[in-house]
Amino acid sequence: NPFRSQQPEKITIGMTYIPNVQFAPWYVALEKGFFKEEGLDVVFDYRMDIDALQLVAAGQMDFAIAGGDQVITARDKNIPVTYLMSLFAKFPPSVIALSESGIRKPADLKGKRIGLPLYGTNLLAIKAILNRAGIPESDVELIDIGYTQIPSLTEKKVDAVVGFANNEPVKLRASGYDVTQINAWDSFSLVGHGLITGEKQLRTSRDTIAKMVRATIKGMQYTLDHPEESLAICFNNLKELGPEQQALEKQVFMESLKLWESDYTKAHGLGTSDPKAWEDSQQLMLDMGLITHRTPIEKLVNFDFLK
Amino acid sequence: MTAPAIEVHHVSLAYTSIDTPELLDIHLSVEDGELVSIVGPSGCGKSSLLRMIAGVLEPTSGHIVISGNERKRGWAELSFVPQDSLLLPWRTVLDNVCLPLELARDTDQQTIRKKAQEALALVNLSGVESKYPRQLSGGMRQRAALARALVGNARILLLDEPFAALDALTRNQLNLELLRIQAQTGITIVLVTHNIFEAVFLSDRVIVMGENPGRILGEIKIPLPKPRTLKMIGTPEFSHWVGTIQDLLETGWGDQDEH
Amino acid sequence: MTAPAIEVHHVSLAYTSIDTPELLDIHLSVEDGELVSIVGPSGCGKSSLLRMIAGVLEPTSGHIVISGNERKRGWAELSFVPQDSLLLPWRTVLDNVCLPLELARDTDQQTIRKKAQEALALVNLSGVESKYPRQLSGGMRQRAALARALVGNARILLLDEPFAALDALTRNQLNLELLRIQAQTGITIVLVTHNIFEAVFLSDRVIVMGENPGRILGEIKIPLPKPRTLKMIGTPEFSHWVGTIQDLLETGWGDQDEH
Amino acid sequence: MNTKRNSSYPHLHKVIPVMAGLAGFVAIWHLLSNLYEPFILPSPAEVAERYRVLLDNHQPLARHFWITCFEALAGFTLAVITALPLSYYMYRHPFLDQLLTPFVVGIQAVPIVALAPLLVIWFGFGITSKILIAALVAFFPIVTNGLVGLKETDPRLRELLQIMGASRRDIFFKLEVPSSLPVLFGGLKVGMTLSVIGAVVGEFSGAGKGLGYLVNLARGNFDTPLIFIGLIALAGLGLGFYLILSLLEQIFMPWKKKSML
Amino acid sequence: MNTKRNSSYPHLHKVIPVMAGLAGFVAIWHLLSNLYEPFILPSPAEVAERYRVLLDNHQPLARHFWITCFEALAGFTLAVITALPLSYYMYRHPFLDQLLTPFVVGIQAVPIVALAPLLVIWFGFGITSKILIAALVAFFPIVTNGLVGLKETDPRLRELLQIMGASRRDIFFKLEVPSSLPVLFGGLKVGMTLSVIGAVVGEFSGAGKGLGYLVNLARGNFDTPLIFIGLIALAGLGLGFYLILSLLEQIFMPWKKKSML
Ligand SMILES: Nc1ncnc2c1ncn2[C@@H]1O[C@H](COP(=O)(O)OP(=O)(O)OP(=O)(O)O)[C@@H](O)[C@H]1O
Ligand SMILES: Nc1ncnc2c1ncn2[C@@H]1O[C@H](COP(=O)(O)OP(=O)(O)OP(=O)(O)O)[C@@H](O)[C@H]1O
Ligand SMILES: [Mg+2]
Ligand SMILES: [Mg+2]
Repeated sequence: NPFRSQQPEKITIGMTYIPNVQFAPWYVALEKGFFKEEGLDVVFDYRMDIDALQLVAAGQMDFAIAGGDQVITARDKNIPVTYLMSLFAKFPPSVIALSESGIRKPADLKGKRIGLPLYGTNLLAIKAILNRAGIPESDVELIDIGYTQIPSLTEKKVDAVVGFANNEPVKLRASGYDVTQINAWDSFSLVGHGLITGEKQLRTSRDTIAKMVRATIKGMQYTLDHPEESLAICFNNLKELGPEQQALEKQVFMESLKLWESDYTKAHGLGTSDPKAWEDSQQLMLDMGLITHRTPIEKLVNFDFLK
Repeated sequence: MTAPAIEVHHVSLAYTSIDTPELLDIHLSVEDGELVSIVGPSGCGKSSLLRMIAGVLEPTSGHIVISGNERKRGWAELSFVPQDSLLLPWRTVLDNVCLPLELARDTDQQTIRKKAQEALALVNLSGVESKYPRQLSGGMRQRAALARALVGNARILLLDEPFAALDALTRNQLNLELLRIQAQTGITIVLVTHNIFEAVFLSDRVIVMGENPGRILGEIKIPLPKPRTLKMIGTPEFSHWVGTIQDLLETGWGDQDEH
Repeated sequence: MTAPAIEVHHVSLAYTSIDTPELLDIHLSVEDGELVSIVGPSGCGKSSLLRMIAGVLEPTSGHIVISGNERKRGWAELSFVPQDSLLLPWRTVLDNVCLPLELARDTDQQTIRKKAQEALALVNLSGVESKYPRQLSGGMRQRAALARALVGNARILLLDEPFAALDALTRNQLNLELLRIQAQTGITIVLVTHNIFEAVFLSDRVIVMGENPGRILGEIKIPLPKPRTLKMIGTPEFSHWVGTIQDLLETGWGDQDEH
Repeated sequence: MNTKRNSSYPHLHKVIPVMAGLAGFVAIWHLLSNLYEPFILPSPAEVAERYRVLLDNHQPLARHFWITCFEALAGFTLAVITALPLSYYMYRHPFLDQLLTPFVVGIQAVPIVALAPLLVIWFGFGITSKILIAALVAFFPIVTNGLVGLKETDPRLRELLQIMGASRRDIFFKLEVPSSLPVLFGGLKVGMTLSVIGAVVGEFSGAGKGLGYLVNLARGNFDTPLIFIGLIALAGLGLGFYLILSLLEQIFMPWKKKSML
Repeated sequence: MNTKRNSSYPHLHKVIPVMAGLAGFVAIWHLLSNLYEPFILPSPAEVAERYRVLLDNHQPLARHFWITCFEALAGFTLAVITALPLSYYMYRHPFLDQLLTPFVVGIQAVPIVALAPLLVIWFGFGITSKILIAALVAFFPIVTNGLVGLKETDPRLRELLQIMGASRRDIFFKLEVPSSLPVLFGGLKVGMTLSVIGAVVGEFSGAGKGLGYLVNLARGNFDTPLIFIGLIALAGLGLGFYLILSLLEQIFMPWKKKSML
C-alpha cells in the first residue's frame, strides 16, 4: 500500500476505571477512524487511577484520564502531570440521599452520617461542599464505606453518600428509589476527568499530543452529535453487559453527556477549562489543608493543543 | 469359680483376603492368674493375636471374651507392651511411664510420678527419667515400655517380646522380676517370646503356633514347681520341656517347605 | 598382608557432657574376613560404637580407620543393619531391598530386582515383595533389613542385633546362612547380639563390653573349628566359651552395683 | 481392616455428600436472597438467568475463565519452582533460613498491589504482573510446608542412607521428597487456591480480561448477578485445581490410603 | 553432637544474618531508587524523612498500626478457634470432609471483597467485617495443615493409647495434638501472615482507619513515601506475628531442637 508511508504510532492511554460508556469519545474515535487519521494506534489500558497517573508521570504511559483535583494533588507531591483537555466540564461528585431523609441542601447534612470512600476525589468533594456552606466538619459524621454507596444508602446504614452525579443517582432511580442530590460543582468549580499527560511527553512528543487531543475532541463532538450510535459503539466494547445493564448504562451515558459541557465550554469550546476555576480550586484545597503548596497554573493545565 | 481371664473363640483373621487368612481358627483360654507364653515362627500372627485380644484389631470371624465380658478397647485392667516399644517421642521417659496413670485419672500428679519412678527402678532405668526416647538405646526403650505396662494396676498383661532387645543378664533379672510380680499380685500374663528357655522358665503353659495360615499347633503345660529359680534351667526336666516345644515347632516349620 | 578391616583407636564418646562419657577409650581392631561379635549389657554403647564405625556419629576423641583409610560416611563396601530395622515406609519390601543397589548405580533395574528377590528368598521372605513395611510382622521387618544389607557387594557388614525378633529356628537358619555367605565371600562381619550362644556359635572373636562408662571388658577368641555346625552347640567346649563370656559379663555387671 | 466396597459405583459414596452439600448451599442461598434486594443478593434463579443471557449473547465468560486459569496456573508453577528449591536450601543452611525468612514473611504481609506502578514498570502491562502476584501469594505456604515437611524427615533414615553411600541427591529424591510429600501437598493445596486469589487481585488492579476483571466490571456496572457468576467461576476454578492436586497426591503417594475427595 | 556455644551472646549468631539481610535490603533499595522517579520508588532516606514529618505532626501511624494489628489478631484467633475444631471433625468424619471441603476451598478462591455490599449489610462498616475477612483468609491454611498433621498421627501410637483406655479426649490432647503440632504451626504461620493481608484488604474496601486505610489514603494523595511507610509497618506487623509464633512453637515443642529464627 503506497499510502502507508509510515507505521502508525503506538500509544497507550490509561483509562483509570473499568471499560465504561463514559469513555465513549475514545471508543468512537477508534471505531470512526479518528485515531487512524492521525496515524495513532491506541491501546486502552484499564487500571487504578493512581497507578496510571504515576505511570504517565514516569513516562511509562502516554496518556491517562484523571480529574483536575488529582492533577493538583499530584503536582503538590511533585508528580509532573498536566491536564490537556476536559471530558467532564463539571466536577461530577455529589452528595446523594433518599428523598425521605429530607436532605436537600448542604445545611441539611448537619448531624448526618455521610458515607464515602474516605480519600481522593470523594473526600475532596464533601470537604468542599461543607467548606463552602460554612459547616464545620465536626458537625457531620464521615464514614468510610469504600465503594458500597448504593447498598449503604438503601439499607439505611448511612443518611447520605458521596457518589458521582452521573452514576449512583441514575442507578438508584432505576431501582425505584427516589433520591435527591447536592452537586459538588456548585461548590467546587473545577473540571472533572479529562485527558492528562506527563511533563516529559510535553517536552518530547508535542506532535503526538496534538494528534491525540484532536482525535479525542472529534470523538467527543461525534458522540454529542450521534448519542445513539455512539452508545452502540460503546456496547461493542462492553460485551459483558446484560440487557438490564445496557438500559442502565444508557441512562448513565445520557447523564454523562450533560456534564461534558458547561457554560464555559459552550463559550470557549469543547474540552476547555477556566483558568480562574483552577486557581480558585487550588486555593480552596490549600485552605482546607489538602495540599501544601501552590503550583503555577501553566504546569497544571496546558491549553496549547485546544487552539 | 471365676471366669477365665481371656477366652479366644475360634478366631480367624484375614488382613487382605478371606482366601489367605493370616490366622485360622484360634481357640484358647487363659485362666485368671495364669502365665501363658506364645511361641511360633516369625510372621505366624502372634502380634496380631495379641492386638485382637487387646481390642484394637477386629477378628474376621470368631469372638473374644475378657474376664467374662465381651472385649473392647481401653480396658483399664489390661496392659500391653507392643513389639516395637512405641514410646511417645515428645514425652520424656518419665512422662511416658506416667501416661497410663494419667489416663486412669485416679491419682494425683505426685503419686503418679512416684509410682513411675518406682517402675523405672524396677527395670533398671533410674537416672534417665528426663531423657527423650530418641536418646535411649534399643534395650532401654524396651525396658521403658515394660515399666509403662507395669506401672498401672492391670490385671492382664499382654507382652509382645518385651525382652527381645535385652542382654541375657538383664533379661534374667527381669524374668525373675516378672515372676515375683505375678506371684505377688496374681495377675494374668500372656507373653510372646522367641526364647524357648524363657517360655519354659516363666510359663504355666506354652502355646505353640505354626504358620501358613497361623494356627495353634499345640499347648504344653509346664509342671515345673513354683517359685521358679534360675537353677532349674539346667535340669533335665527343664530340657525335656524345651525339647518338646522345639519338636512341636519344627513340625510346624516342616510344613512350610511343603508350600 | 592387608590392613585390618576396622581399627578403632582409643575412641571415646560423650553425647551430652564430657564428664559422663557413654563410651570410654574403646580400642579394637577387626581383621579382614573376621567375624567379631560384641556382647554387653543394654545401654552400654554397642549401637553407638557401630554408628561411629559406620561414619554417622563423630567420636568425641580418638579415631577410626576402615581398610586402612580414614573412615567416612557412605562407604560402598560397608553395609549396616540398624537395631530397629528402619525400612522406608513409602517403599514396598522389594523396593526397600533394591535401595542399596539403586544407590550404587552400577546395575540395571532388572538385575537389581533379581538380586533383591534372591536376597529376600535367602531370608525366607519370598511372597511379601509388594507389601509395605507397616504390613509386616516385627521379625519380617528385621529379615527385610537383613536382606537389604546382604544384597549389595559390601566387604564389611555391621549387624546390630539382626536376629533379635526372630524365633529360634529362623534364627538358626539365618545364622547358618550368614556363616555360609562369609565362608564364600570372605567378608568382615561385626555383629552385636544379646545371645551369647549365637555369639560363640558365629564368631571368631567375641568382644565383651561393660557399662558406666561403656568400655571393653575383654576379648575372647573362639577357637572352635570351621565350618561350624549346629551340633557343636551341645559340646562341652562350646559351653566352656559361653561360660567364660558369661563370667566376664557378670564382672562388668557387678560393677554397676557399686555405682 | 478396610473392607472393599461392593458397590458398582465405587465413587458414589464420595459424590453424594458433595451433591448434598451443594444442594444445601443453593437452598440456603435461595432463602437468604428473599431477604435482600436483588442488587445486593440475587437469588440463584436470577444468577442462572443472567448466565443464560450471557451465553445467549455469546459473551466471553469462557475466555475470562481460561485467562485467570492460565495466570493462576503459571503463577503457581512459578511459585513451586522457586519455593521448593528455596525451602530446600533454607533447610540445608539455617543461615539462609535466618537471612531470608524475614523477607519471605515481610513480603507476605504486604499488599503487593500497592506497588502496582513498579510492577508495571518491571513487568509491563500484560499478564506477567498478574502471574507474578499469583506466584507471590502462593509462594509462602509452599515454602513453609516444604520446610516443615523436610524438617520432619526421620534422622535415623537419613543416617541409614548416608551409610549406604547415598549422595545428597539420592537422599533428596529417595528420602526427603517422599517423606515430606504429605505436608508439602498441604502447602501446595493452600498455595494453589491462593494463586487464584493472587491472579484475581492482580486483575482487579489493572487488566482487561480475566475473571477478576469480569467481577470488577460487574461491580462497576451494578450487575450483581454477574458478580456472582464470576465468583462461582472462581470457586469452581479453585476447586478444580484442588481436585487435580488431590489426584496427584494419590498418584504420588500410593503408600497412603486416602479418604478425601 | 550439639556442642554448646560458649559465646556470652548466645543469640548473636541468629541476629547477625537478620541484620545483614536488612542492611543488604536497604542498600539494594537505595541503589534501585536511583533508577526511578521518587514518586515511583522513593529512596530509603526519603521514606525516613516522610516518617520524621509524620511523627513531628503527631499523625496517628501508631493508631493505624494497632487497629490493623488488632483486626489481624482477632481474625486469626477467630480462624484458629473455628479451623482447629473443623479440621478435627473433618479428620474424624471423612463424610464431613467431603461435605465441607468444596466450600472451604471454594470460599478460599473467591475474592471476599467482591461481596463488600453483603459484608456491609451483615457486619456494618466497623472492624467486624475486617476481622471476618482476616479470619476467612487465615482459615484455609490452618484447616489444611491441621488436617494433614492429624492424618500423620502414628496409627500404632493411637492403638497403644486406645489399649491403655484413653478417651477420645485423651487421644486428642496426649497424642494427636503433640504429634500434629509441627505441621500445624506451619499452617498457623501462613494463616497469621495471611490474616494481616486479610485485614488490610478489608480496610481497602472501606475502613477509615488501619494501615490498609493509611495506604489507601496515601495512594489517594499520591504520597508514595507514606505508602512505603504503610507497607513497611505491615511487613513489620507480619514479622512480629511470625516471631511470636516461632517462640510459641519452641515453647510448645520442647522436644524439638529449633534452628530457626
Ligand atoms: N542421641 C542420643 N543422645 C543422648 N544419649 C544417647 C543418644 N543415643 C544413645 N544415647 C545413650 O548412649 C548410651 C548407649 O546407647 P546405645 O544405643 O549405644 O546402647 P546399646 O549398647 O546399643 O544398648 P542396647 O543393647 O539396649 O541396644 C545409652 O545410655 C543411651 O542413653
Ligand atoms: N497391617 C497389616 N496389613 C496386612 N498384613 C499384615 C498387617 N499386619 C500384619 N500382617 C501380616 O500378618 C502376618 C502376621 O503378622 P504378625 O505381626 O501378627 O506376626 P508375628 O507372629 O507377630 O511375627 P513376629 O514374630 O515376626 O513379630 C504377617 O504375615 C504379616 O505380613
Ligand atoms: Mg510380632
Ligand atoms: Mg543397641
